[in-house]
Amino acid sequence: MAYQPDRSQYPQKKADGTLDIDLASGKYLKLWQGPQHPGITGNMAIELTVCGDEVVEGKTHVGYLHRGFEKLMERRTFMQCFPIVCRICVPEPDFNEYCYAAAVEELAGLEVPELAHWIRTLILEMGRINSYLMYLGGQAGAFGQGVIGQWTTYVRDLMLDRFEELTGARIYHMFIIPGGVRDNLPEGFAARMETTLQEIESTLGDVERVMFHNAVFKKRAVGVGIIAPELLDSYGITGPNARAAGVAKDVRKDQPYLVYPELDFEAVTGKDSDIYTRADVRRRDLLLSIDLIRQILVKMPKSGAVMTKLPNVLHWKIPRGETYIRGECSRGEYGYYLVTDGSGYPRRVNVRGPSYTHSIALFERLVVNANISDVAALLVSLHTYPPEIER
Amino acid sequence: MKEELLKRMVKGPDGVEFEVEPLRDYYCEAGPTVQTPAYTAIIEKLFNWARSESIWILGFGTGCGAIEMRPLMTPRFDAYRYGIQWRPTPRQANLFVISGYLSTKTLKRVIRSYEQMQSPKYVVGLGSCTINGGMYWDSYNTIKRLDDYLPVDLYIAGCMPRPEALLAGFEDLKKLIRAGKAEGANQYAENFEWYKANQKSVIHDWDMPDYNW
Amino acid sequence: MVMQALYDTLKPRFLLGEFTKQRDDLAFITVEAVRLHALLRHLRDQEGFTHLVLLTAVDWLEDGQFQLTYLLNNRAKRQDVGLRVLIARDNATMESIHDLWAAAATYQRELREMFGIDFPDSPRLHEDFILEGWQDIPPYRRDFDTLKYAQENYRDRPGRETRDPAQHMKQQLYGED
Amino acid sequence: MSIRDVLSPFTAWKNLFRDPVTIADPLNERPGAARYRGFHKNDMDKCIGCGTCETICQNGAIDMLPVSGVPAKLGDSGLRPRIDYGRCCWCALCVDVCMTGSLTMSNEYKWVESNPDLFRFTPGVDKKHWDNAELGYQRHAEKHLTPGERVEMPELEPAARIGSFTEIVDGYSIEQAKLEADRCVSCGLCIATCPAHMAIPDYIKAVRDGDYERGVQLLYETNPFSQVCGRVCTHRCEDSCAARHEGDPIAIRWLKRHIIDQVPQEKVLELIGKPAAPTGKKVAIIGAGPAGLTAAFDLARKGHAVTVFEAQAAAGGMTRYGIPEYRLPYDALDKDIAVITAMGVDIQYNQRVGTDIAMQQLQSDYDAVMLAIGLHQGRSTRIPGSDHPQVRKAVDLLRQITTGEKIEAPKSMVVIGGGNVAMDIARSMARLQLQQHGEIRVTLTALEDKAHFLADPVEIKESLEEQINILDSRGPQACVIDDSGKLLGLKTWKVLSIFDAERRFAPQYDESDEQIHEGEMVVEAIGQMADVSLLGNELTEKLEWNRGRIQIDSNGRTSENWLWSAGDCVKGPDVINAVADGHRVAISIDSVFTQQEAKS
Repeated sequence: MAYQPDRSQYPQKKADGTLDIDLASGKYLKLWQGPQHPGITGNMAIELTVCGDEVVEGKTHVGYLHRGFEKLMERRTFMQCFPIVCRICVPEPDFNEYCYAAAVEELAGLEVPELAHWIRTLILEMGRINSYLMYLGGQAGAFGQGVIGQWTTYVRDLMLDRFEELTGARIYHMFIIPGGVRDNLPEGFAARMETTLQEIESTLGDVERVMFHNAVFKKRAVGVGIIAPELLDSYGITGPNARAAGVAKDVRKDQPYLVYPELDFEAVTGKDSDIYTRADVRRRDLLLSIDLIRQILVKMPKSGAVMTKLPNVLHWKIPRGETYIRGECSRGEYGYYLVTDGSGYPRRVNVRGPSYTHSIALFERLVVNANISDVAALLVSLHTYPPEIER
Repeated sequence: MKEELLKRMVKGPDGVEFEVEPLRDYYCEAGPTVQTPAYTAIIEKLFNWARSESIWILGFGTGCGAIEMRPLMTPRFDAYRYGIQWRPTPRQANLFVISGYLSTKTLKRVIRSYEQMQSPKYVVGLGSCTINGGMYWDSYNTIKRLDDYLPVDLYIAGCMPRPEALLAGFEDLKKLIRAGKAEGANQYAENFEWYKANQKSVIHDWDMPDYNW
Repeated sequence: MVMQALYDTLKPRFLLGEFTKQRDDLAFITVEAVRLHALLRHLRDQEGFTHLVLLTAVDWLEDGQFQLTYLLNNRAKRQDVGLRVLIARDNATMESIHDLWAAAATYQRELREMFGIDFPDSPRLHEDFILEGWQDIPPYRRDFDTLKYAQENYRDRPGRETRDPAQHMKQQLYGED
Repeated sequence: MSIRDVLSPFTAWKNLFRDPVTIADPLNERPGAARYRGFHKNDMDKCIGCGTCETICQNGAIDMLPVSGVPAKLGDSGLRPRIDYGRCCWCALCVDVCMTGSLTMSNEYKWVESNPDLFRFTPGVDKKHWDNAELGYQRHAEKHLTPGERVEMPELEPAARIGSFTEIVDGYSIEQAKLEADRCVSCGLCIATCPAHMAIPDYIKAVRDGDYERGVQLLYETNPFSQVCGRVCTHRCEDSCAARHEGDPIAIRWLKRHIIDQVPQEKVLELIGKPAAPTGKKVAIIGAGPAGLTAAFDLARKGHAVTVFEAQAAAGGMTRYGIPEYRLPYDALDKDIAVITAMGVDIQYNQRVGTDIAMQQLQSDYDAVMLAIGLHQGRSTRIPGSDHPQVRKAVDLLRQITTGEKIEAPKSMVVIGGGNVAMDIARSMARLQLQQHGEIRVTLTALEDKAHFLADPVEIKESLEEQINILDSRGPQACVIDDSGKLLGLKTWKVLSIFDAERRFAPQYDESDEQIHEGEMVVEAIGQMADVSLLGNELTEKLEWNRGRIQIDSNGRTSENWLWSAGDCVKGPDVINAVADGHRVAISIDSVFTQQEAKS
């Protein structure tokens, strides 16, 4: 076949609709990215079939980080599950803690003190900032801009210091416990947080100038990896990926939880739905989180109970029931489906991570006809955390 | 065995057909060998010093703990000043940091990567999971003891260990190397059969050569 | 209330089973397997439940049944509905819904691998998904014992032993009795 | 895209002029935060080895192991947690759940080893450089994971109860009992303290599960006196309860009573089952108190023919004739005894051994004899005037009340003694006073100060509620009698100390602080002794004695191989001890029978 500039004709399809890819023909090449470090946080492999420098088929391979959480939780008591859930998502573990705790509280009929709701919201927004900072570094890195990652990792570490003084740990905070949170804010926390927020804002200014107002970045990211709005429902797309397509899908607004009804904000949206827009939506969402944290620290009650009295957790039984708790994490809708059967152990826990749909079905669709050099950037732009896919 | 690893006929771009047998064609058949000190003590000492001051870590974060390596690569902790840096390929790396739990699926890739590293090479186990299974002690999909499958020079406690603890670990590793006690690669060569048997007992679909050099 | 109204309208048409209100914005409805596809299509196209939140299974080993849960979200009305479908555990098979939501194919792949539920015609259903070279029964089934599997396949580090406080005290303080 | 997009990235160069953010010495400059969950510490003195940390650890990281220098003792298993840092995830649930607050965390986080086995360590025993770290994770001031407060027992108000002998304590409802049982952490520290070593955590679990039939079975495995012990047990188990350290101990006694309250008598009999086939062996037991009847119950279930000789008209011993009805109603006691007689135990009432039937007779008619005669003789203070007829012994008065004899309550009275019997007689007499005279005037004088009272604190609290005038640290000196021979009251001196340096009883008084307590009657409640006259001279001389009590071996056997003894008469007053003793003797007698069978 003569050279065809219109690559979208490749690969051709067989009569039964499957792709006509004959590796022995010499036209196609199998290329693996990953599992180590395909440009995202966590291990995942992409099996690409390329024709020239263009991808004709991509398959996502997951399971490198599978530990079987949903199984392990079935043999742990409700309190014993609390320390392990955060491990499902390393860069933003707190949503696991919140969703799990809220699901348990709902089925057990527990009321959580007001102050705990505020602290939970605070922690979730802090986690969101961390997650976005990590993302920005990764997104820039995928286009060869290493310096952004150097900056954002530094300010993320400042936020980790705040996490450490508040929760007692840097990464796995294990702070949002069924029944409330483990403690109140330490003395002088708000002031130190403000300093950290200012540092992050200042870095974000740099990021905007160096990354977003950057000819190279725009050349690579604008118009690439467009998610058509009509795909949103079919592919279960949520979060910034959906908001960048102009749909203000944000659980914090749509089905508000915790203290979001008392905070003043609008969902951040974009309209072009390409890599650039998604990055920009996340940058602006990060600024929104900074604003939310400031609002929280002003509006929250300064003292009070942080945790409700639990029954003896060693033999805590929860009546039969099922529920679903969702929250808006930095990647989209994070949710826990919890089924109880009246025993002291969960009957079933299912964790819905947004990457589950974004990085498999959606990515496999978007990657077709992409340039090899854009694959990593595309995957990063969907904001993928593999452990939440395979758990 | 994966299709692409089977012996088959392939037609080249020039139309000529030829036989490919990937396991024989692409891999070395010889096993690992024990490297004995080749020079006088003083020169070996110098070598060990040089080795200890150029720790090149393979950029393969196998589990959660990898997230605490990122701060080390950035200005705040700046591990580069300690002679530590991260490399994208096993061929350029001499330290494999197993950053936490290993699912059997990852273990397979880890073994391949480890065997592709050049001697002398070191392994550091990071956190509870590498020592005795950690919080995944009852999981069907993660190994419990890293030293059953790879020779481990050093363990760092934590879940996960902080960047500062990692640095402390690397500093300890340097001492081991300088003392000539970081002999993991030789241990692996000496007990190759034992390691292989352990590896194969948990990797049920072994579809690669025994030694991936 | 709104959910109840929806249930009442749909009940005769789709012969719906039990209705469980969990919250004002979340209810679960039991559906027969054969009516699920039509009901999903109706909910998606007519009722605004356009977002498939998740699809997963619960193993009711004692009853010999799998419960499939299809959770749908109506963003405009801020409502969620979970459809429960009970299918026989032996040779579990369920109609695929990848034609309604493309993302469903991934869920079905996972359910095939982790529970052993078949979804005929679902794309790439039989490719390895999370596990690799798995030889035992699907691990999310209740009759799969993960601790036993771990002990049989992996070795713990030796040197662990423990005593029961009551037994130890008996031995130390009044053992002869 | 514009020229701005080309130039803007160059603003990054401003960082050339910025101070570096690098931490100069990350290995030493970065201590963990004040709340940091670092490596564990354990306060050896506070730790009681209850193993709750091991129970909650979802990683199976904690082992409970003996530690040299920490022996097992009541309330402390002597085990200490060893943590495997090959498992730990530093979630601090062990710290949160720790029953004593001994387990804490430091803010230290650096630990590197070549040998992975070294990561198993016992905090507090294996010395670590972070043992004295001041910072580190602390449990929130309020304890959240196990409830600390006891479910209050509903009981009659003082005004409602003082007029009669109606039982004061109502017993838990099912909901209350479940809540109380829920607090138990099932550590089992209590088992060793209970003389009968009852399966306490298991029967508390039965309450949690609502499985009362299982509960009854567990109770009867170790104790046929559940109605009695569920009400009046000295519950020393509760002193060993792990929950005691940071809250109230579990109400073990009330939960026992709750179980037995929930199961109808017929069901109890059904659960216990029928006794074994007759063995042809005959056992005589002297005294139908808890010790005797426990042994009788055990032996009867094994198929031996048991006859119990009781001097009184009803069974129960001190539990009937010593404990007032408002603490232990007779019908509750009767239920326990009915179960025992249902096993085929024959109780011969009004048969006083030594008077109605001779000891030698028993020896010759039975294969084994057990002496469980209790302590029914009150001790006297032997102070001047204590031989006055209005100076009475508490045990005698209590026995009279039980048998229904008419007692003329004095308008005012003084009780000597600070133990439970003193409280019992004071409160019983107060009720009679109220019934007969319409007002209460009872003074109770004890040698001990308030902090060291021998009586149960609840008894003291309730006595005070019932208007008993309790005076502590008063030593009785004389009963004051006027010239007409009428008893006026009791003279006491203030007690300075009770024991001398060698812990021998040698009270010291402040003679200047003398008081006279008005009373038409003085009741001595300072202890009881056994009436061993039934043994007869010959046997008394043959037997070995120990400080006025019959010498027994650890199985309850006396120096005469056909005679066993148990209960208060050899061990001092305590129901649960008597029950434990009864079991011991039953096992001993049964094993002797088995050996005899084997020989023949």
